[in-house]
Amino acid sequence: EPTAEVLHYWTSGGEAKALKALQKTFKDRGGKWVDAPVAGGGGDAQAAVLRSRVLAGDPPAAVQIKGPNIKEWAEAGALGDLSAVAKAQNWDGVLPQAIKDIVKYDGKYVAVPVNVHRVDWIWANPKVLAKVGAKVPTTWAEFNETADKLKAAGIVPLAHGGQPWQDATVFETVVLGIGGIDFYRKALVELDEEALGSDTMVKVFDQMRKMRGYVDPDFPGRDWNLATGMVMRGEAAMQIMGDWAKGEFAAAGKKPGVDYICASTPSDGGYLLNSDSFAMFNVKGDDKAKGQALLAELILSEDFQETFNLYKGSVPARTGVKRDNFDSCALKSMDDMEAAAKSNKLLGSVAHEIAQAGAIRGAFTDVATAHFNSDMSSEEATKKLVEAIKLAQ
Amino acid sequence: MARSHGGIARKLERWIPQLVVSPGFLAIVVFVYGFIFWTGYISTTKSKMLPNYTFIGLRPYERLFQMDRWEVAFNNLFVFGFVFIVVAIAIGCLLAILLDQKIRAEGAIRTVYLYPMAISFIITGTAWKWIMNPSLGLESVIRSWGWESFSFGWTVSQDLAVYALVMAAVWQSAGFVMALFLSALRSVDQDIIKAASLDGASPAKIYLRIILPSMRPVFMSAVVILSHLAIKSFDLVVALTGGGPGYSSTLPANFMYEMTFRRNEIGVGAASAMIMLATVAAIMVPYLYSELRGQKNG
Amino acid sequence: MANIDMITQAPTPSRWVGRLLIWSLLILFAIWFLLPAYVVVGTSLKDLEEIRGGSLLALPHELNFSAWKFAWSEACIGVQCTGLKPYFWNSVSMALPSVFLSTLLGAMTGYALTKWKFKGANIVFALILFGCFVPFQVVILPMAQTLGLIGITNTVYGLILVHTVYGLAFTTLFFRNYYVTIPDELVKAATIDGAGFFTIFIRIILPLSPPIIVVSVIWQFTQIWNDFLFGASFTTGGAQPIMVAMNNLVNTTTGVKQYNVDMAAALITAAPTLLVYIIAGRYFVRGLTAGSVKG
Amino acid sequence: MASLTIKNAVKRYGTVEVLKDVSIDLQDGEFLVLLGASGCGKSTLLNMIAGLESVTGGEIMIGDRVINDVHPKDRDIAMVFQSYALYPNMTVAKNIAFGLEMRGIQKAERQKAVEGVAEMLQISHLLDRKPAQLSGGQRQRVAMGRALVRRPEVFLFDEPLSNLDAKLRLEMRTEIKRLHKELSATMVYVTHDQIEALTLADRIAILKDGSVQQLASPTEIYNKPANIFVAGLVGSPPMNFIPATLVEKDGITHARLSLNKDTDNDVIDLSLANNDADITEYGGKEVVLGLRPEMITYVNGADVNGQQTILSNVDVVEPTGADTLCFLKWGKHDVMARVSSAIDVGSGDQLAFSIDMSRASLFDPQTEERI
Amino acid sequence: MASLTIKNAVKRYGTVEVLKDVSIDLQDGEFLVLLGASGCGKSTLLNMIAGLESVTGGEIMIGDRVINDVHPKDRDIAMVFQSYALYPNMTVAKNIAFGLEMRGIQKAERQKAVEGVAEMLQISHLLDRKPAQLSGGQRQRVAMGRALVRRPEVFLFDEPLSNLDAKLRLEMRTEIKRLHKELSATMVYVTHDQIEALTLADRIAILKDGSVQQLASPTEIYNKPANIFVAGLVGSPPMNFIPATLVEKDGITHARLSLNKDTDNDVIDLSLANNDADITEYGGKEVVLGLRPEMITYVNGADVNGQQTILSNVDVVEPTGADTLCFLKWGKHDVMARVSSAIDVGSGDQLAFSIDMSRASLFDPQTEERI
Ligand SMILES: Nc1ncnc2c1ncn2[C@@H]1O[C@H](COP(=O)(O)OP(=O)(O)OP(=O)(O)O)[C@@H](O)[C@H]1O
Ligand SMILES: Nc1ncnc2c1ncn2[C@@H]1O[C@H](COP(=O)(O)OP(=O)(O)OP(=O)(O)O)[C@@H](O)[C@H]1O
Ligand SMILES: [Mg+2]
Ligand SMILES: [Mg+2]
Repeated sequence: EPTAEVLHYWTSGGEAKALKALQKTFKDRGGKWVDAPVAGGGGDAQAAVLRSRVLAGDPPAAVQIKGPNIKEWAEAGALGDLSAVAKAQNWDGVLPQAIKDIVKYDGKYVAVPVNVHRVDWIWANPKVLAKVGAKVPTTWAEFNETADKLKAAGIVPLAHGGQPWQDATVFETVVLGIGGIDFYRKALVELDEEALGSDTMVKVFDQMRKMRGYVDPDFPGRDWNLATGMVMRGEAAMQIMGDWAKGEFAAAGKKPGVDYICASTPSDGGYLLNSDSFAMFNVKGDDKAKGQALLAELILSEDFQETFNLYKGSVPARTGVKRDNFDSCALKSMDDMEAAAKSNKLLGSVAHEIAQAGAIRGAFTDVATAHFNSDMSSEEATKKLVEAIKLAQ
Repeated sequence: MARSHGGIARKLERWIPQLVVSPGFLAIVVFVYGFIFWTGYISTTKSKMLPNYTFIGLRPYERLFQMDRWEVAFNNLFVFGFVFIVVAIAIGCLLAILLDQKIRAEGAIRTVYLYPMAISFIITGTAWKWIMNPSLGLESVIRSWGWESFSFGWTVSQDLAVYALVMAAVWQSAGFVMALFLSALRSVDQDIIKAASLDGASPAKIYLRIILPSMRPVFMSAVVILSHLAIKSFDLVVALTGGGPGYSSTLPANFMYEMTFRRNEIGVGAASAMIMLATVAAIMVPYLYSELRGQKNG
Repeated sequence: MANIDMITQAPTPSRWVGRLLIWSLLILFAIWFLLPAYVVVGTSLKDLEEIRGGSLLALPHELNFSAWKFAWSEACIGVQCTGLKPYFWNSVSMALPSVFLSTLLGAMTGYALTKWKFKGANIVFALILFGCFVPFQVVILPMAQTLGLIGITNTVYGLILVHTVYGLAFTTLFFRNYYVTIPDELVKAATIDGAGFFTIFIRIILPLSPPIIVVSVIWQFTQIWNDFLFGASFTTGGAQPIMVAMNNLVNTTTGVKQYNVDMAAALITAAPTLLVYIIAGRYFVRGLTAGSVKG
Repeated sequence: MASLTIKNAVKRYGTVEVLKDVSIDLQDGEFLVLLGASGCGKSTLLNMIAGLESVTGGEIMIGDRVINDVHPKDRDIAMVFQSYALYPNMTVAKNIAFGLEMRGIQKAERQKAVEGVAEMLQISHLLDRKPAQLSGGQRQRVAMGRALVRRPEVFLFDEPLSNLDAKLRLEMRTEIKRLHKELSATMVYVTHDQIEALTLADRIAILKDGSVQQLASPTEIYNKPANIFVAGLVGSPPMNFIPATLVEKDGITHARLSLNKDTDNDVIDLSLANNDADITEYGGKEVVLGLRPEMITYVNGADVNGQQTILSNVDVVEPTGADTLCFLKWGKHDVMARVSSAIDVGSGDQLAFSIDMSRASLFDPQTEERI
Repeated sequence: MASLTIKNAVKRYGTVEVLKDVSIDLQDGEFLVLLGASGCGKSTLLNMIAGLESVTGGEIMIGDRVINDVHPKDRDIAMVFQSYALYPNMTVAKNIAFGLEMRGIQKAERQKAVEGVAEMLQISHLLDRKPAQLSGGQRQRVAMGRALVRRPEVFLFDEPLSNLDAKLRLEMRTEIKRLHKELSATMVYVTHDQIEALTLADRIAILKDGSVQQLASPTEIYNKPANIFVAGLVGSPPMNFIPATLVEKDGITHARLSLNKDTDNDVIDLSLANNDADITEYGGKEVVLGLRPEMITYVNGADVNGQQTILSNVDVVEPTGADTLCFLKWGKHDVMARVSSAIDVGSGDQLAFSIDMSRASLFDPQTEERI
């Protein structure tokens, strides 16, 4: 029988529920699902487990990894080939190019994408904005204006959790907004040294310094969901966070458009995506190979894509999924993604390890968080960014 | 009575102690020193995501020392280690002395002081994070009681975050130090105290000038155990500050973990591990040497 | 007891001030030590609504044990919605053999090192002792490779091996320091009486060891029960120890947090070690004196 | 100026009465030894004098000042402990100076005082060492130095020599004696070594179960023990106790020892002519005859000073260097005698041992008191 | 059957030679005492005999079997330790039976043996107790019982009495002596208490720094010590050592003591007529005169046996019960004398003390050997 051991870090709450749906389908199709959840350790625990399993010569069949890490594992020869399934299911036809770039190595499919999260969202409390007569800002200048007004009114303009990845999330949306699509691609994707050290980057850091002023003093270490709570309760006006924040609003029974507004961060039609995927490792045994194929097929099936992304708050990684049950935010995300894909404005998030693998993402995060949490000058931060990225290459 | 004492059995008997020690010793040799050696070798290779045995010399060390994050982590180890050990011993000692004053409910109080040792920081970390969070925890509570200027924002301050770690670490281990000292206090020669009070020393002076200075071995035991905790502090950072704000409160163990497993820099991670181990050895080897020496002589 | 009390003669006012000071310090520290426990317990008894709304330090409105029940038997951990219950037994079946093995091995090693001093015994001991200071993060990768080589990766035996080995440094330290205080004459007398290495160990030395066995067992049990890193790295799925399951339950990257369930789960997970400390804590303190404090 | 008076002192721990109505009166400069078995309350009494234990009842006075409630440090008392109780973390010099420092004496003065005492005790070369680096005797001297340096009015010693070996003990004993002479301070000295007690004391107080059995000079304690307990405690090898009956013979009272278990015929009569015990009430009654081993001796052939003799079977002989102990059989009685080792006595010999009845003690078998 | 022979035994720890060429030959049933200062190697030698320490050089034989490499349990030896080394977790009965059990003796037989031994040592009522519940003397007995029960050929005792108080020590000493008589086993007994050595031993071996100084009977050791070390070690109070010059006077060799630091005129001459030292080579030379305190004494008025006398100033008097120690001044020499306490001597008296020169020892001042 098809068997698959699945190593993942979706261990609790909505994520686990979503995965459970997959497991159920898998089982119904006669598969044997061996669950291997590992959360904690700051999300790194799973990475440790994966390495020790690979070193022990006993890798799990499917592993939740994403972005360039997939390529690195493939380069190390650890991943199997899903081309057969892909061909049968016409993946080439239903996946956007940006996603295909992630899950393909050397022309072969080595992983299956599960979903797409948009990272560059602003979550705003309309009632609070209304207090100062403002709307959700559409340019960074407007953002600053609104924020100043809010601040003057004694409201925290930006709810933020001071963890490195959250700092980096805000940072990349600012890079996207201030620098523009091309700059983002040059600097953060291609790691062009000139772009990284340019005046534009200095401006980005200037904006970050401003943002720092819009954040309440107690932000360091705060979990993102607590920041979301602040927006929900009206203590803060906005939060910049990926679309998983929606789950928090939903859990509290809030309605989109009424109790909260989702809007993309100011940019020129850009779209920062974060996509989860399962990479298929080289495993011995027929049953395991069959398990992998079945799993891949199910994951990209329209049904599962719908169920899963409804639970998870994200949008499907493929086209052709029924839109009826998705909420307005999700629909906007889908539309924006399609538009961005067409105009080549679809970009991978760095903070979420899509555009860059661990080392560079780490260096990038280090500088972003170091700057945000100190009074480092923008010039110095720019210099540090160049150095750190060089060092990590 | 004389029994034949045949060669092999007799010889074997002579080697029994060594034989008994050997499984444990071999395990340690392989699983500690073998692994240290392995790590040492890896730290001179171009290992990235997986171990790779291509030798590249000391390049990973160079990169390591160019990283701001490492500098911060390494310095933190000393600041954290030093302050933690000093404060934990001071508080443990104070508690022991307080408990030594014929306290009625000693057993219960002792348990209260000791229980944090039983609990992993993965568990209490969240609680401390909340308590130390200015808007959720103690600061807001005390301000709501009217003390508006009260401030306890250690975890959110670049400079104080390390001390937040210290505080939580002390919380966890002060009770243990207390237990060590308490039992030592209980074995102090009564006559010395009598002699000192005849000499006219007040109770405070007796403790400060006579009893505590004479408990050197306990201080040493406490230092050893606490430094072991300091070096292994990992969960603490993850749970309490996540290394932040920024990376101002990361410790080498966290750095090593992050490099090895998150950033696909196994070579650099191994290099940082080697530096950590060398630091430990620099402190522990002289201590062990003098300890075991001393025992031989007396 | 370093008891200075007896010297002061009559109960004077200054003595009362002293007592007052002592007690207030003691209570202050007790509050400090209990604060996290209060937060954890308090939160586990609240419902989510209350947590989102109120102060974390406020008392729960009512005692609500539903989070406990949920964490114990209903919560989903990964795709299995069984709560912590099954993992609890995993931990037990891992911890008991490891504690037993590392204690026994430590006792034997400590005994051989002190009572049958051979050439280099001190060096062997010093080398073993250094094992106390190796951060576990360092050994994960080589350990994984080694376990793979032996073929016990992803099994409870692997974990038992790992915990036994890394516990050994401590147990050896405990037992050695304790056995140093047992007079060598006992072993000499027994040797003349005709007892050999193992007979002396079993008949003479072990019966004298309960204080230090208690220390070793408590220490090892706590360490092993509370271990997350090895448990997470070397086991997966249904075989995971409770600490890992608790983490899986509590940690979420992009999901909604249920703090009351998290705290209840944490408490359930910590219950055995807490219980051990509360029940045997006194022996722990006593044995510790015997074992690790010299002079 | 520093007489020490203990008046009806009582000490109770809970309901246990550890000291019962102890009264002792010491002249200035007197050397009192407290002698008694382990647990009889010696240390307790000393601690009460020092102020380290509270006084349950009675009074303790130095000079004519009642000091029951005075803090130890204000009593002008120094104490030397059995374990020496040196401060292990301080050098010898600091150990000695600590008491002065606590009393606020200037450094220069302290140093001078320490040097003076060190010289007197011949430990000047040790001043920089820690106690752990000293031998037993040296530690003892430092402990003494710590007491001396303050020049207190009363010195207390709690078994200060019991941790030393025999040779050193002898030396230190002489030294304490010399110091006492030099300082002429009042001293109270606890021991359970009777040789120490006999050699050092001006007076000895014998304690048993918390009450004083006899308080007298060493000679008197040795020669005229107040009761069987005291007689048995003091003297080594111990006094022989032999049941006897007082009989009149030729107008002289004799102590009659019956030698045979079964008959009363086989007897020895020892004349009490020269003995000064007041035996008027005991005619014909049973008594206990106390003879110290040295009162039973053998000097080649001749009687010594016309003493009485008993023909005795020598059972076991124990040479102890200068003297030889002989275990004699007087019928059913085992008796120990002491003979100079210059004289040859062998096991199995039958010799006439002479008895010095003039120094014999008599005790009432019921009350065990001296007659 | 159980003679014990130690032939040129050497023990080295690393480069330190702890025992140097020790040879001792013991008859079956002999009682040997090893006497010496702390650290001289007594325990080491005992441990080598027991097989608890390896032998670096030489041979150890029981009967005519070389046992250097025989396992302790096969040597048929029992040992009693200073700390008793009772197994704290076993009852007294189990403690005693353990050795038998290890040798595979049946339970019933074991029990009988234990009961027999317990009766002999009068500890039958203690058989069910644990060692912690026993007094010092009782523990000592149990330790002895453990050794006795196996009826070994050789008994080893390592300072078995040093933890007991004086009284108990005396008792236990007698008991060991009695046991030795009863069992007539070979015994080696380590002590640094010379009274113990003198009273118990058939022969005494005096050790210093790992080599035997003298091996002889107690009387010989006491009366004819082989060198100054032995003379000083044995005897309490210790022997007086006085530098003297041998001079011829009236055809008889005299030991001349000079009394004054500054002049050689002020002298005392003591005749060596009755002394059996071989002084032919020492005419006119310097020697050390060794006089034990009991050889210098005072007996009311008359000379004893026509001994010589010296008019002496009594400096300090120390009554020790039966005897009184007198510290005399002979010019620049301090000398200790012993007088019966029946005689009244006071500090400051000037009396003619008689000297028993026939028993005096003479030593070569260079080699410190007996002349
Ligand atoms: N704190 C206490 N509580 C109850 N009983 C006590 C206490 N201290 C001493 N005792 C008892 O008082 C008695 C006298 O003790 P003390 O120490 O004075 O004896 P000692 O004569 O000094 O004996 P030793 O020669 O052994 O030192 C003992 O029976 C002892 O058990
Ligand atoms: N294992 C060892 N290594 C090195 N030296 C040792 C060892 N054991 C004993 N010694 C040395 O050997 C010498 C003799 O020791 P031993 O124990 O035989 O003395 P002892 O005569 O029994 O003394 P005591 O009367 O104190 O018991 C001592 O100087 C001691 O320091
Ligand atoms: Mg006492
Ligand atoms: Mg010895």
